[in-house]
Amino acid sequence: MRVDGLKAYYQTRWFGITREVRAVDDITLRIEHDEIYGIAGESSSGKSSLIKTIAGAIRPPLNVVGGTVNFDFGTRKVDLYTLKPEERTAIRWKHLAYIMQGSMSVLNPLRRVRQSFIDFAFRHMGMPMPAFLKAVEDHLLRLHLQPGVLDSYPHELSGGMRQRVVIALATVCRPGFIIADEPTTALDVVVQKSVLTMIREVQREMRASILFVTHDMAVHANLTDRLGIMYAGRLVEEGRTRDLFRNPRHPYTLHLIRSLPRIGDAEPRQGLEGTPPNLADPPPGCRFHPRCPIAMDVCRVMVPPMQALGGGHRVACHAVTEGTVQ
Amino acid sequence: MKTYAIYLAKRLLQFVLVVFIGINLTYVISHATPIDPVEQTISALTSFGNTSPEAIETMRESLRELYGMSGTPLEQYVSFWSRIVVGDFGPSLSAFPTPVSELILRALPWTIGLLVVATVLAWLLGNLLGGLAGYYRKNRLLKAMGLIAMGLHPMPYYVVAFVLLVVFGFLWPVLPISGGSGIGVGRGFSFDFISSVLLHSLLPALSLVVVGLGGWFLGMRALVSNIVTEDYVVYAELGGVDRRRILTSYVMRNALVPQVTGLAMSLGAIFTGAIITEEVFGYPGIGSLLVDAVHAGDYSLVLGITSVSIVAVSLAVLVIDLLYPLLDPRVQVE
Amino acid sequence: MLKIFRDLLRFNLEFAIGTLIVSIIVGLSVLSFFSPYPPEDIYVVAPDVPPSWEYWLGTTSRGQDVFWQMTAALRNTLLFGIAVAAISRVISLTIGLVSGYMGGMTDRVLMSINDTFIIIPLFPILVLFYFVMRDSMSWALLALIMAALGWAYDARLIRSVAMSLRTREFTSQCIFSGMSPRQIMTREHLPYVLPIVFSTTLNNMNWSIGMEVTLSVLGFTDINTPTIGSMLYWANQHTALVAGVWWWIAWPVIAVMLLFIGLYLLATALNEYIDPRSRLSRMGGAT
Amino acid sequence: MSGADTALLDVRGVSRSFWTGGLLSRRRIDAVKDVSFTLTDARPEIFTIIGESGSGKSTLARMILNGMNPTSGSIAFGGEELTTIRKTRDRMRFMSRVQPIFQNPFESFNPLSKVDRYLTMTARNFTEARSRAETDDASDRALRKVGLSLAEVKDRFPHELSGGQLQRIAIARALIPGPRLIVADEPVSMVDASLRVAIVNLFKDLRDELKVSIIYITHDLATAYYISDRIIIMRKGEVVESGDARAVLDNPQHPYSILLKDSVLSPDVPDDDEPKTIERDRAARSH
Amino acid sequence: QDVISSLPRKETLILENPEGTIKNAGWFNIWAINAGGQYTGLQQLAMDTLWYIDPEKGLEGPIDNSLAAEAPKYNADFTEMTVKLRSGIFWSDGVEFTADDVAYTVETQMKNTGMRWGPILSLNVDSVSAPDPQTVVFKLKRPNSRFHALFTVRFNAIWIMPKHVFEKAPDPMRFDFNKPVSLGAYALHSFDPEGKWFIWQRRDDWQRTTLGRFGEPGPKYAVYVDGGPPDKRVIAQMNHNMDVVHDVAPEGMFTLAKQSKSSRGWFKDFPYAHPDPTLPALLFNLQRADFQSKDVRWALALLIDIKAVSMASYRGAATISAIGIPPTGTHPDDYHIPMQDWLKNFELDTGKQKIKPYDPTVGKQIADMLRPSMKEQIPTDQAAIDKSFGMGWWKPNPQAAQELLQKAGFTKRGSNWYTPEGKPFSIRVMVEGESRPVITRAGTMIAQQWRQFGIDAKTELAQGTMLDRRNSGDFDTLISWSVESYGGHPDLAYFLDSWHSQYVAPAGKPQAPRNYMRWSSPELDGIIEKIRGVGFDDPRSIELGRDYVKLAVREMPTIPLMAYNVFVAMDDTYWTGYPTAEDPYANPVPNWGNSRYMMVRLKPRGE
Ligand SMILES: Nc1ncnc2c1ncn2[C@@H]1O[C@H](COP(=O)(O)OP(=O)(O)OP(=O)(O)O)[C@@H](O)[C@H]1O
Ligand SMILES: Nc1ncnc2c1ncn2[C@@H]1O[C@H](COP(=O)(O)OP(=O)(O)OP(=O)(O)O)[C@@H](O)[C@H]1O
Ligand SMILES: [Mg+2]
Ligand SMILES: [Mg+2]
Repeated sequence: MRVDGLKAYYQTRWFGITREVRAVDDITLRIEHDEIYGIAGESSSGKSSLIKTIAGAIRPPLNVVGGTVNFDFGTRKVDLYTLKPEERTAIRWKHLAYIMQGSMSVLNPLRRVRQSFIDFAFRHMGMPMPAFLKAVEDHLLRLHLQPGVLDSYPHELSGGMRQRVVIALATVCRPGFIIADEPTTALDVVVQKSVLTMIREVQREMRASILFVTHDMAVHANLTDRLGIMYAGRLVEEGRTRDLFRNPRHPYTLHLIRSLPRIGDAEPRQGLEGTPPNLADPPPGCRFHPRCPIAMDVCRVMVPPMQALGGGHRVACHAVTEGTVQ
Repeated sequence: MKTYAIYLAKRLLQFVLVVFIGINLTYVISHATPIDPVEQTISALTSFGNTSPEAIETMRESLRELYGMSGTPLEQYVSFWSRIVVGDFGPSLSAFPTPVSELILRALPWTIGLLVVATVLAWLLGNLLGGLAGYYRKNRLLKAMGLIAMGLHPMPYYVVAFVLLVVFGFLWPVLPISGGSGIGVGRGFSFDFISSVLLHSLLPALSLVVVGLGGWFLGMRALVSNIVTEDYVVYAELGGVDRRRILTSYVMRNALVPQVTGLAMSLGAIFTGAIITEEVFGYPGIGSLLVDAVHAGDYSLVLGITSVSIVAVSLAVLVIDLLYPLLDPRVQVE
Repeated sequence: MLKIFRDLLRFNLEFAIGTLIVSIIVGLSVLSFFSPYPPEDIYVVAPDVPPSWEYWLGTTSRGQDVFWQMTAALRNTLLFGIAVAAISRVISLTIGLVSGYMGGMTDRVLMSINDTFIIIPLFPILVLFYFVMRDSMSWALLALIMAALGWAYDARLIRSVAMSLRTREFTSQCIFSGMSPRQIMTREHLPYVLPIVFSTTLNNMNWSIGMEVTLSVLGFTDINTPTIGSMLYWANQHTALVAGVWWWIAWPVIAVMLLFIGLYLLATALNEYIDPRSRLSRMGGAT
Repeated sequence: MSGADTALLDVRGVSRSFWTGGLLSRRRIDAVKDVSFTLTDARPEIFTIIGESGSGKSTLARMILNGMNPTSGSIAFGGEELTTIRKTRDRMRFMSRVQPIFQNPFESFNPLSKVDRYLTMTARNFTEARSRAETDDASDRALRKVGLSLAEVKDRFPHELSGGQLQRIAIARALIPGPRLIVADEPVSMVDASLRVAIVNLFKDLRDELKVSIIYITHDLATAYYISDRIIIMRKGEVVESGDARAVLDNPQHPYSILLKDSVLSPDVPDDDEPKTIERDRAARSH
Repeated sequence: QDVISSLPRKETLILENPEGTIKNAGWFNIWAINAGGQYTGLQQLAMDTLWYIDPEKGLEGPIDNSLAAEAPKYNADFTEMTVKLRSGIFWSDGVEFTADDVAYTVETQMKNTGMRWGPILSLNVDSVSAPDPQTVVFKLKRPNSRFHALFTVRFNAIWIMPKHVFEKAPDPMRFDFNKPVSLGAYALHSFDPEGKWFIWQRRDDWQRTTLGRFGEPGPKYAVYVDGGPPDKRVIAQMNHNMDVVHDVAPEGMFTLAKQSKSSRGWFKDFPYAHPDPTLPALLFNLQRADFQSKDVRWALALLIDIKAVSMASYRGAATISAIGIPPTGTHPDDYHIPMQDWLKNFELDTGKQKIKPYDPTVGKQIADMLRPSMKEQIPTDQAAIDKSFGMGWWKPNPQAAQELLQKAGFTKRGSNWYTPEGKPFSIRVMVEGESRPVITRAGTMIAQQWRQFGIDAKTELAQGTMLDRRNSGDFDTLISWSVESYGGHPDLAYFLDSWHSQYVAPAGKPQAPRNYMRWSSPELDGIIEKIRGVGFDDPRSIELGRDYVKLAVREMPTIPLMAYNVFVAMDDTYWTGYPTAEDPYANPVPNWGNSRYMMVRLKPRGE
């Protein structure tokens, strides 16, 4: 999958107040087959917005302002935003599945889980109903869910189970590309771990690509192959997860990783000062400069370009470019 | 199942409570009226014809005895309740000695027939069209309907009924404007009778539907336009779920839940509707019976009618409440 | 507040139309103070004159100028609606907030009463009241009774908001700031339900005015006070419709229809303003 | 203040159960089962309660804050049984010594009120401060303890402040009465990593400088390890393990504690050739 | 479309039943208390009794011996009345009518004082006997020269019960008499259980009824229907769906006259309405302090501009009367015309001056006032004007009114009047509302005129409570009638007897009918007692009647206004030969018992 120069803004006009929130601002990235690509960043840095744009799940007020999203599903290559609506619908679930943020509420509360499966997946599977249900049950079993959940209403399931049902729903058609937006927040650590394990398992099995978003760095550290860091609507750093954790180059990434407390380590740590930027009126130049400990004059006026550092590691920081950092 | 029984019991208790409060309220109000049914009867009897004053006194005594209006207020209240629990409202005072229950039973089918049918029809149509209008926001026809509904909905029912009456009964006299069936049409399961009843119910039913429809239409449309932004609808759309399926099983189905409660509430308005509809269109039924009874100072009939309507409405609400868990599996016992 | 009003006016067509209509009506009712003769008087002008230059809206069979009659009627009708709305708002706010905040037994008792009021058939009760009060059923008394009967539904609405407010963290924060329940209800929760109160006010006015019109037309109120309902009452008394004095009926009906539509539009616009979700769906068709 | 050996908070065998469920399935939930612990006044500490979600942490916190009665067992604060604290005066006295901090900084303040109102109200209700100047002064002093000042906060609405600021204002407010105990229920779960550290650092300062005991409720083992002195681990309402925080977390004994610790994903990436935890699990599973 | 599909319209007469919807339609026992409808055709077509008296001329004179073969015969001291009955009269079930039926009627009701005429019969009758099938003898408990009036239909009377039917009922009070057996020329055909219509069919043996003497009744079917509100009745007649409308608002009548060629009223032209022998008046509650002085009452009378009241209430279509006798039937000849001179010379002392308040030209003034808009519809002939609009009335005289009020101790401060006690002089004018629109309008006008004079006057609507409040004396003033007469006969005892002070109830207690103003006057009592002593047809009773009028003018216990004009609208699309002012053979007002005489004169159109 390739994303080029993607811009998506929330454009709201409400009783005379026009606001443009630049939630996704000029983002370019690639995701290969059979890898998990993670996106991290502060709350409201535009992660969900990016993901919605990539999944084609935009609705007003979120509008795509520029850029392209291209998928390569092996058998066919598509540009999501030039596709006819019917074709887009056809691709969905068969090739491209999406796990929304807040997946607690994505299931119709008045429909049994079984019916949701039929609604979403039946027509893609091309098999008679009994066989289809069997396939679904098998799939659920793989996710350690009893077939009994099919007869439940969503509210009868615990958070973890619901989350797993949604994952099952997204993966039952074995799509080549899965987009997941914070599928494990709101789960406690024990459940979270098992869900993540499952995601990994499914991915490996299907050799699918996953775009995985969360602001929990620990999850990234353990799950993703590559990682992109977003700050205020921009991608500020990208690279192999291990490289990024070991050798973060952008001051924001650096700080993010340094501030993580660990069990067995009671070293004092420092929080990040200042407030996150308002995306309706982002600071000029590098958007991180008001909070950046090493901000220079150039940061205040010029947007730093993405700089390749080798090994797929890219960063957008004047300091790195000029070598003032490390 | 046990919890359902507890719920049932609680709901029943509430039902009894509401009925009890309601009937007491009407008892108190109706007994506070200065109208004395005996005097009322005497006035009616003597306003024509020659009756001497002494004769009136004799008559007053006989009537007082006949109407059973003796005893202290407390005794009357107790005997009222002891009779009412077995469904005996006593004889009507203005149609003595015909029992109140007989009068009510005669009137009830008309009211129920017309109003319940019209209310439910308005509900069904309004929700269907409103749901469609909320989902297909761009459809011209539905938009136009929305405008009409918007204009009609706030209108007081009387005004609408009156305008309809003028239009179809006077300016363009094609529909009967009074009565429940034609003059001289015999009762029975005959074509004549049924067609006559249907014809006579057209205008009142139309007025009820026109007014009711608008409210449901707008309510449903608003609900649906909220529901389409719910995560599960968005997700279903992203998942490429059949649009008709989304409309029916995701949008309408979920919007229906509050609307059913609304239906229960609007059943409460039936008896209000009954009075106005029946007065405007001269339709027979419980509403005109009530107005008559009030005019005649016949409080046993008034109490009978209000009690029946309170019980009926509370019962309707109760039934809908009890069915609610079927409609919405999420409902919890408090 | 003023800014919200201006924004609504500028950017919400419904609100603008509603405001326009309601201001016309209010304007008319203010004009009633300049009426050349008392509105109750009859035979002050030639009867049955159709709309003309001299009598814009015609005159009634009772020898009243429909225009001046209508201004007085609108004034009284509006005042009636406002009175009912104001009183019933106070009741529903009190009951709703207390019940929602207190919960428990208080809530259950209050809601039982509330449910009774929702369920009992209103109109028969009103008619009954008319007979108890008999002929001393004045305008103010009717307003009081209507208010006493018309709060229940809104109280439930307010209660449900208050209930959710109670579980919000800031309410606990208030408790631990040492605020008393009364302070919390009036200072912290009231602002939240005010928008609801506002938009239900308009609906309530619609309801009470409609009730008043209906009751008057059926002759169950004080017909000496000119209101839209009593105007129609008198017109019916004079078989104005079949007698061809259509202007006696048409103008008040049009006026009351406008009033209702105006109030309704205002209520919907406000509702929309309050509800954040419909704000979003306004931005462009959802599908 | 009470003597050195008086317990500040004494939780003895506290249990609490609820009835829940849908219409057709009703069941009892023992949210808290027989929990006991003691905090002493002499040695302020950060006492952490950790556990899976639904393990009864918040329920326990509410009982300590006297917002709910235990089904059995008792809680005493400063030697006084909480159940005896019912009168408004007693409650106020209790609240001046025990204060809460809530989970969601954005939710802890009424978006329609200015944030300094909470500070002022707390100052007025729990301290001697009466006049505007006095309350301002009290607020400012409290704010300075958390690295803010009244000038930054005055007349601002919650939406004008960042989550970190808001959470600090909430803490400042809790400090105004000069409490002995602060109960913080998941104060950092809604904020992102960098803010988290800032807030727990503040807790440390409170303990060390103001000698306030803190009950810190969290899911996050890492911050618990980082700041707490003692810890209890809860599961399904029961305390499964307790003791010195570092000791317990370094070397958990109870199977659940072990599972919990194992489930915590470490933000450390392993070496290139070593599989990640999740990979390990996956591999283990597929066999 | 046709209203009636099941009956041949050409043979059917449709009349309005002003009772509206009968809530207990299946009840025909008219002798029990009013459990069902009465004017559903029941009293008009199915019932019969001894005599009928017409408010107008009648078919063969105002008095018709119906079941009785001749006028009643009293003994000298009026303690016994003997009645000879007709023979050859049969009930609709074929049983012959005899004196036993009459005796049974009386005895049954005397036994059951809860029955309609039970109390009055048991008060008067000692015993009743039927010495032979054609003779009934009533022995009375005390002298009563007008006992026969109980069996004389003005509006209604004691109807004769079928002994052979009621005998079989265990309790005559709880017997519904469905289906009714009739003595009249019509028998019940069918009825609406909802009480909206009743259909009566001409008896095949109509000759064997008392109406048979006048020939065959025209309509084969007579249908009494609920007319609904006034506009619906007008619409119904315009669509030829209602042949006789009982009453509409004046405007409705004008509309019908203008728009429907086939409709007409009692008068061919203005004022259309049939004046009932009933006199709406403003009744003072004489037990209230403010109205105890006749000066106050006169003052209030002199503040009324009857022309405006006539316009406001009937749009001018009223027949005014200054005296307490309806200006209808034969009354003008007996009272109004002979008394003109007395009225013209009547003097009133205001305390400051003496005035002659009577203005004999008011009727003419009304006619003149109406003529520009009504053109040739308004008669010019003085006799016709007198008949249509009435003769004279009191001239408005605010100056005299002021003097009279001051004489009575009232004071004017600013523009408002105060009672002698210093309270604002406030008067509520009670009216009945929608059920009597013209009365309501008259009240509104009168209140306005008083208000303009500085009295706090207002109408008070007593819809549905009017009868009750009237009887219990719960009013200041009231527009209603305390005067009802025969119209076709000069005797006034019908109402006047009940004005005797012996019947006046103390304040707060219910007042027996007619003397609702609770007037007690020894002078009046004297007149009444004298009338009791003279016979029904004795010319002396007219003299005594005039004495009553003079007394009432001086005392002004009520302010007489006008005849109760009923806008009966008759449609001759299907039927011709209705009674009219030109041919006043019967009362067309269809709820009156004597409207039955109309049937024999009605002919299908085109015959
Ligand atoms: N519907 C909307 N209208 C206007 N602005 C919006 C809307 N939704 C989100 N935003 C704004 O867009 C920005 C990015 O939001 P987004 O949800 O993409 O963040 P995120 O990184 O996913 O945050 P989180 O970690 O909290 O999920 C935020 O500043 C947010 O306030
Ligand atoms: N008011 C209540 N009524 C019914 N059940 C309740 C109530 N409060 C809590 N519970 C139940 O008690 C159990 C413990 O809840 P509690 O909120 O204390 O857990 P927690 O440990 O704070 O969980 P989390 O980590 O999700 O905040 C849960 O199963 C919850 O559903
Ligand atoms: Mg997000
Ligand atoms: Mg919790």
